[in-house]
Amino acid sequence: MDLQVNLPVFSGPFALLFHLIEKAEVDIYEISVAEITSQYLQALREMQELNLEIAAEFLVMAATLLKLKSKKLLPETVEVAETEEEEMPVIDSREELVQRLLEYRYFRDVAAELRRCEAAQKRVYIRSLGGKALLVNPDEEITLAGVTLPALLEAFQRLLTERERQPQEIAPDDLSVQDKMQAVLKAVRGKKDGVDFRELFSPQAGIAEIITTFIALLELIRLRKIVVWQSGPFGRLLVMRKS
Amino acid sequence: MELKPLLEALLFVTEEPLPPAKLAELVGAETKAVRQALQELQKEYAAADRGLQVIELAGGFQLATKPEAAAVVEKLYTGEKSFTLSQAALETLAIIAYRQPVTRVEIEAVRGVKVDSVLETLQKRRFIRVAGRKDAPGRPVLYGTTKEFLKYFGLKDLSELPQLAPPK
Amino acid sequence: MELKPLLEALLFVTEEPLPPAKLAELVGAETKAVRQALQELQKEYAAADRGLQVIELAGGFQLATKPEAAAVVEKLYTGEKSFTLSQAALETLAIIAYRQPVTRVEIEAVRGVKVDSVLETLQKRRFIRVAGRKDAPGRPVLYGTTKEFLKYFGLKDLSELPQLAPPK
Repeated sequence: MDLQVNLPVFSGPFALLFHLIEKAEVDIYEISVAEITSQYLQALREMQELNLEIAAEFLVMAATLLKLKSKKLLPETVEVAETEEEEMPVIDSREELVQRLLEYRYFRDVAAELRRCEAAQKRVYIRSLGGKALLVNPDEEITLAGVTLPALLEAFQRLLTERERQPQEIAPDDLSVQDKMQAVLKAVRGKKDGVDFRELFSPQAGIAEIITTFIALLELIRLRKIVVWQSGPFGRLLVMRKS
Repeated sequence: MELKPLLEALLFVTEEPLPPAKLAELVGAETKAVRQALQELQKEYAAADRGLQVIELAGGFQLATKPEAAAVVEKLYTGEKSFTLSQAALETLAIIAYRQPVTRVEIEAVRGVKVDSVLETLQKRRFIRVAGRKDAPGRPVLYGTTKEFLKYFGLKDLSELPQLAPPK
Repeated sequence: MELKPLLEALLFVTEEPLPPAKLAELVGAETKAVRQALQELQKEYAAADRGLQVIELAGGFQLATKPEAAAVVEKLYTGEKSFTLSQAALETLAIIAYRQPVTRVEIEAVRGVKVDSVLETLQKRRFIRVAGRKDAPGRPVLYGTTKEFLKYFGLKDLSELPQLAPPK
């Protein structure tokens, strides 16, 4: 079903009210509640006939308008049944309706200004490829090729947990990240298929040495000297030289 | 290399607008000198025979094409900027931008409609963020606009929002 | 807009080098005129006070940074890649990262050396920060790692760092 609809799409009941006020060429300050109510109800009826979906808010506004209209007819003391949804603001008088319409108009105008900003900015293009492709000496991205950092850390954590159950030894004084980096590079040298992550940590290694080795690993990854691969989820972690 | 060409290179490669202080840190110069060089660059690029411009956006600077080149650029990237905000989203954004920090109920009071799904969309699009909670019953969430919002509308900062006479 | 600024805009936004024939098609001009304008652009950008250059790559053209700007550009993308931490700094960082929040004396107990100057360097480099004070005699300062630390090692989140059980 392809209906040709002339009614604009209204972003809410106030938008529809505005449309009606503009169509009737009435100043907001001069609106007649009775008049605007009947026009509003008529518009809803037309929307229904066109099988347009009418959001609940449009009906709440209809009820509000009817209430305002009836209030004028009834003695002041008569309470009109409340129909508003609890969080929706209550409009109790014509003056309030006018205030709300003015406020809405303000933001509708602001929105129109923003629309102009949007259109202007759409004509301005920035580069969005992160510069890598256009660097004269493009550097490869730092990668943990094929293995996620959490996986790496998890392996590290497992190792630590195991070792912590073992008796602690005094960390040797000469423990150095630099040395560990050399050691890791030496361990993976010539190993085309890589070395198991766990093999890099000697069985006697204490916590301090494990941490140093791990930091050395991170440094080597950062310096792009090595990559770490994982054969699959929960698979072995393989450390190899970067080709 | 001098300061100005270094800045030019940075404004070229960056994906995000770079604030003068960040630029100063990157090139190792005084922020004041950076601001001055930026101004020079801006002036140079403003010449009619240049197709690019130095734009100030969300508190930072970056290189961008001039609007006059849009048609040609769009030929290269057809439909790249097809995304346009709905009227409902725009009205909601307008309220948040001018009234921030503002609660959902306060927004709904102005628009006269529920805005749950619009807020969700705007948050997903990173135009708005939760800016805290209101010190009121139920401690409702307060919304504010983001850098992404400024960037999308080409604004330097919130003071650049279109100024209209406020409702009385 | 004239031919040259249009080409400049295209060379700026393109992801791939653009051949003169393609450029001619995009701007609606003769390939010969495009070639000539490209040469002019190339000459203009070659000036010493420019940070960009028009490069010819695989039969196409595009804008790129000059090699002299590489160091600064790399800084932007990798957070001071050329900077390498000293061994002492790395070891101290490792202890802080896995034992945080931790006092200077506790760090020194593990490393067996004074760490005053290392801590100062790490703080200046914004890898560590004062994370509070220990509820102990003298209320010594407690150190913790920062976002900068995570970035340097390419870690996504502080919460991703496994916490160590305290030594027995």
